[in-house]
Amino acid sequence: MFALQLALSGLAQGAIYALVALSMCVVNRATTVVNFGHGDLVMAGAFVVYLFVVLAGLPFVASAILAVALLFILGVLIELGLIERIKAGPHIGFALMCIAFGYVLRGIARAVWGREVLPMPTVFNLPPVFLGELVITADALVIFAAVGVLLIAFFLLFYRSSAGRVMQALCQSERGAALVGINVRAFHGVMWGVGAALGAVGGVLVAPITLLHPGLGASFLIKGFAAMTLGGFGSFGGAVVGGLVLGVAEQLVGGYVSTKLIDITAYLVIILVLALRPNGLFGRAIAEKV
Amino acid sequence: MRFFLIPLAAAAIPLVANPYTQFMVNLMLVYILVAVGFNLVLGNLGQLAFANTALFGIGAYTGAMLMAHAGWPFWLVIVPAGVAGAAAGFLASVTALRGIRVYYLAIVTLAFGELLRWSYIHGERATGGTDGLAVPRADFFGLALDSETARFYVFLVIVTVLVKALHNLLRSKIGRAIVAIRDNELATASLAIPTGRYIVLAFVLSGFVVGIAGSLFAVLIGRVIPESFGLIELILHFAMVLVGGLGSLFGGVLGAVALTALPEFFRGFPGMYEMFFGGLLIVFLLVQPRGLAALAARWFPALRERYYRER
Amino acid sequence: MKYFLSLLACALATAAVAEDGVTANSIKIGIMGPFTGNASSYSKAEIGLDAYYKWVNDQGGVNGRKIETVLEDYACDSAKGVAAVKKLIYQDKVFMLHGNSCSAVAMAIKPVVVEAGIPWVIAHAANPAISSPPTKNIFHGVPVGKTMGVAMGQFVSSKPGLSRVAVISHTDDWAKSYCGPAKEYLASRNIKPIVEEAFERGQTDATAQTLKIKQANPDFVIACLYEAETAIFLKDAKKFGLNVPVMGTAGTDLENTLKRVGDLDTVANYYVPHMYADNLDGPRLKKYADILKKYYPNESLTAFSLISMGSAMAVVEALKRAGKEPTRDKLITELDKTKDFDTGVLAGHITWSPNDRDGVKEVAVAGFVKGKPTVLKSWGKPL
Amino acid sequence: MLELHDVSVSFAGLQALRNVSLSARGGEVRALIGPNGAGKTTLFNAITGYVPLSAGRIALDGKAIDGLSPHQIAARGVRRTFQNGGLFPELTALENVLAGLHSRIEASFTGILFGSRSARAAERAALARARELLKSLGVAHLADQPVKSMSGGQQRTIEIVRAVAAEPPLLLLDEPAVGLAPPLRAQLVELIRRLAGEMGIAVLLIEHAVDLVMAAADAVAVFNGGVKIAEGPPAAMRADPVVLEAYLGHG
Repeated sequence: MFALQLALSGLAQGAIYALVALSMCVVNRATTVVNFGHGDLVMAGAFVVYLFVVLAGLPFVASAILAVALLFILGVLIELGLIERIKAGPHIGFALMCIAFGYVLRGIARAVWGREVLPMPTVFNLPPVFLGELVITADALVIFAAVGVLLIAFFLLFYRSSAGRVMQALCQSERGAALVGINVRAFHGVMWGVGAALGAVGGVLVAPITLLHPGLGASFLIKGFAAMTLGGFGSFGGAVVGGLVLGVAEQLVGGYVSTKLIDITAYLVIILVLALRPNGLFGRAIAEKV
Repeated sequence: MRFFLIPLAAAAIPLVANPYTQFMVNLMLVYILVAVGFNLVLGNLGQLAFANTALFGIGAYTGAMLMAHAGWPFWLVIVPAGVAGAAAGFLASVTALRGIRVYYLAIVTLAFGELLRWSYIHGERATGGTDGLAVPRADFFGLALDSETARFYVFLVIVTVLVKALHNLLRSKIGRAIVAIRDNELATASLAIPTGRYIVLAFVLSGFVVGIAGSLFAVLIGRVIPESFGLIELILHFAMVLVGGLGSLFGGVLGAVALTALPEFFRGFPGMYEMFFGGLLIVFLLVQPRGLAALAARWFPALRERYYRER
Repeated sequence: MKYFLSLLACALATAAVAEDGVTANSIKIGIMGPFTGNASSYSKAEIGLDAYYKWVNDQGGVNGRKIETVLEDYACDSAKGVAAVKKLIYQDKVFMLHGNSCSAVAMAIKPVVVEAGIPWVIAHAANPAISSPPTKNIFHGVPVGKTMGVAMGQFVSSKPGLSRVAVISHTDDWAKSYCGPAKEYLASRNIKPIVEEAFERGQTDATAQTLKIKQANPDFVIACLYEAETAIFLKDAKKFGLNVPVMGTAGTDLENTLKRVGDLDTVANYYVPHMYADNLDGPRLKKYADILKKYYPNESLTAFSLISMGSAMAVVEALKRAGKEPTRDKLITELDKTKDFDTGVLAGHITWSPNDRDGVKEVAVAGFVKGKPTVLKSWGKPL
Repeated sequence: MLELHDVSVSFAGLQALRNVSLSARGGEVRALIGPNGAGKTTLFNAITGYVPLSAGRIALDGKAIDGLSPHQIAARGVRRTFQNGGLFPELTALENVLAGLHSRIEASFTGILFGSRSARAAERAALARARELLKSLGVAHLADQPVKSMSGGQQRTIEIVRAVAAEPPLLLLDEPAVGLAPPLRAQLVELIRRLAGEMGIAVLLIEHAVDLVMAAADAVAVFNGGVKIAEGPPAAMRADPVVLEAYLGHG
């Protein structure tokens, strides 16, 4: 019972990690860039939703949609205005650029809110649900539902629609795609937008249950990395499973070993995976496909 | 010998500085080591390693713990601090050698640094936990380092020696091998250069220099606390190297001096620090990716980075 | 240029009065706080402090002199902290220091201030080691963590039949300054925590912690957590049927916690140490909240906001007593004459002497009684 | 001096080279020709240790070198150029050539760090040698230019200078004439002949241009589909029906 309850709570956490990891994966697969500023996009999503809910007084769902749309635009702008312009330089440049814009976002959040710690009013004030002896909060249910719907929509779009097939082709070979007349720049912009928007959903979902502060993104970046690494870098399905596994692992480590270790589970996962299975849990399956 | 003119000129600083400006100058000296050490891996070797704050922290904690717990004098802990940093650098290089993918090194070293910080927080008995560890009054071969001026001269000598050694190194077969690996690792091996060995060497040397910087930092601040070695510090290190000039020793010095001093001017504006550093990085990446050093070399060709020496 | 100007200003100042930082019509006080960075929410204490000094000036100042505050930010970073305090002492040449929120940084700063010999009243940082053993020039103006922890421990142990205590805590400096002394106090009464769980800042789920605490079956839980995490823990406790009283810290506000948790039922059993003489929005504190509002209209009021005003009053009193020609030595002597000083803000009175610089030794505890936040003397006994 | 016995290389089940035997001798230029994908560059990569063999043996002066890593093989006196350019773009021509002299510079680590007299002397000697090489091959004026700012032909030349700097007994040139204007091609032929003739280097040359092969090579090995299909003097190869078939069949 203890283990099951831990696993259940872990899955709810993991769902958010999965979303963040997936959103980082989208950017990575499409543009080969690993976005070290992604945590700050998650933070930005949370802050924007706060703005709309608390300051503009909009309902949560409407605010969430607006926030995600804004972050999509921000993602496109970052790609076209910053990343695309340093294409010619070394790869280190991309990483530094991502860190830089993330830092600017953090600075903006800090300049606007400064010393204030921002509590969001509770959004889903519903009683917890009991499944036998297991308990699950309404917050967790909402997260499950939102992430589930998004994941299904994403995978359908990417693997089943014709637009998705074009995207897949582009991920395989940019040069080929350019020859066939596809606008690679626009594609990169859109994928950055999608990545930022998905990341923002993560921020939107945690906003009601955590305290908002400008440094919020850092831990999501690490969890996203850990989930991605676990799932084999660049694999969408792997990122999702990796996120869920990480969420459950954190709770189990906390429950059975020490709660002090919860915060570093992600780091341990990264180091262990790279030491033992550098291609992630599903590395082999992916290698065979190529 | 022209090299030594700069530290010689700097030796006059205490005549015009008050203890505050002197402290800032001492901090600059520490960051010069941080930046030139980091630059060796990031700029010269071209490896995206995020371990620099970890190396810095290991050096600081090693120095502080040896002084506080084992009662060693300052002059005796400098080398162990460097060795501890070098050992951490070695660990990072092992990952770099395995680095099948460009970003793995970055992620692993990031995780490594945060794990270390966690261990500083939880290894209370040795590290003092979040409260940090007080560094006993340092003395350098009997000379008490209790004034900023005394610290300045000791730091100046250490920094001069290390930077000069790196300067020699970069203008030798070793420096060329390291840069060659960055430019084309496969071709480097075709010239009978053992690339793996030089990758390890660059990481180890970088760790050594940054580890020593850590021990100087510990003595300068008088206390080591885990918060000093987090991600914000890492971004400062990145900014120093990039703004100064990736792969340029002189650039590292320039970046360290500029970015230790600049933030002093906009203290107290919330968010300004982050926006300034983020904005600075963006501007340099877009407009001047080779940093201040390249700008300076345009005006003074003598400052261009060379990987050989005439004399 | 700036440097030479300050030299010039200094030369002029020295011409007028002997002591640094005092001119014919001003006294310079350096206020260092973490105004930026991840811990900037602590700096609300220094903002409140600055507001109070501004208000003092509008009431006519001290002995005909206006208080000139110099705010220095150190972002809760040790290097910046040392730089800031050196700048205040040697470049701005302030008369005294009043400030500091981060304990670890305060410990780094301490040797610098001791060496300079300049009076320093600690505005907010709670580590008792800053002010004790006493040094010539350092005064603690808020209850130290130990006082707070002892109050927490006393309250917890005043619950009849108490034997099993569980602890859930962040692993940072701030949390330790509360939980550490509370545990020490309980240990002195032979009560050892049956289980200690870590719950880090930013985590959004406390399932593992709550379940483990519940399995240990405690009578009381001590929670050294920030507001958001406190709310998460209280919600999880209710969810998993952990129905025991919870002792929190002064960093959480009862009303805010109620707002975050959403229903009274979940917080009905939550208690916090209370440093103030009244509820934050109570009538006795209204005057001070209004002072803050007047000089910082956009600043929201939190549990940190008014905490340093008490020591500011003590400083103003001592400065008045130090007379027309204040020197640092005179000020230190006068500060040491502060006895049982009722600030009207803090629950405890301030008493300093050369042998004891831990100025505030009493803290109350507050909890919900019949749905209203109420200050309590001990378990079940309102003040 | 270089002997390949039945060398095979395969990538993920695909055979790139099958049972190739080949040799190279000092003072001789041997050209490898064949259509794209015939396995010529793979053969170079196999000799220099960049790809593992799936079967066969490679020996240099009678000692096996297969299984060694690229830098170890290079240390035994094998140098190569790369089809897509193997220079260090950020470095100058002089620094590139100095990198080629790496193993010739006898200086200890501490000597280098502290700038000892002997370390400086070793570096100085290498510098003089690099300058002399650049001069003797007619590119002294490029010495201080960063390689990335040079034309394709200049880069090819610098890469050859760098490859021969340490006087290797065996040199592998991978399409050195790509992108060269006709007068430069003539110079290149002359250079290759000098390397073999004057310095006694064994040269393996991958080249598509028939005229260049005819002018430079002493012998020609023809590859197709990972197999060596013919070998002999240039003139004979030109007339060989098997060779013509391989080329025309693809042409």
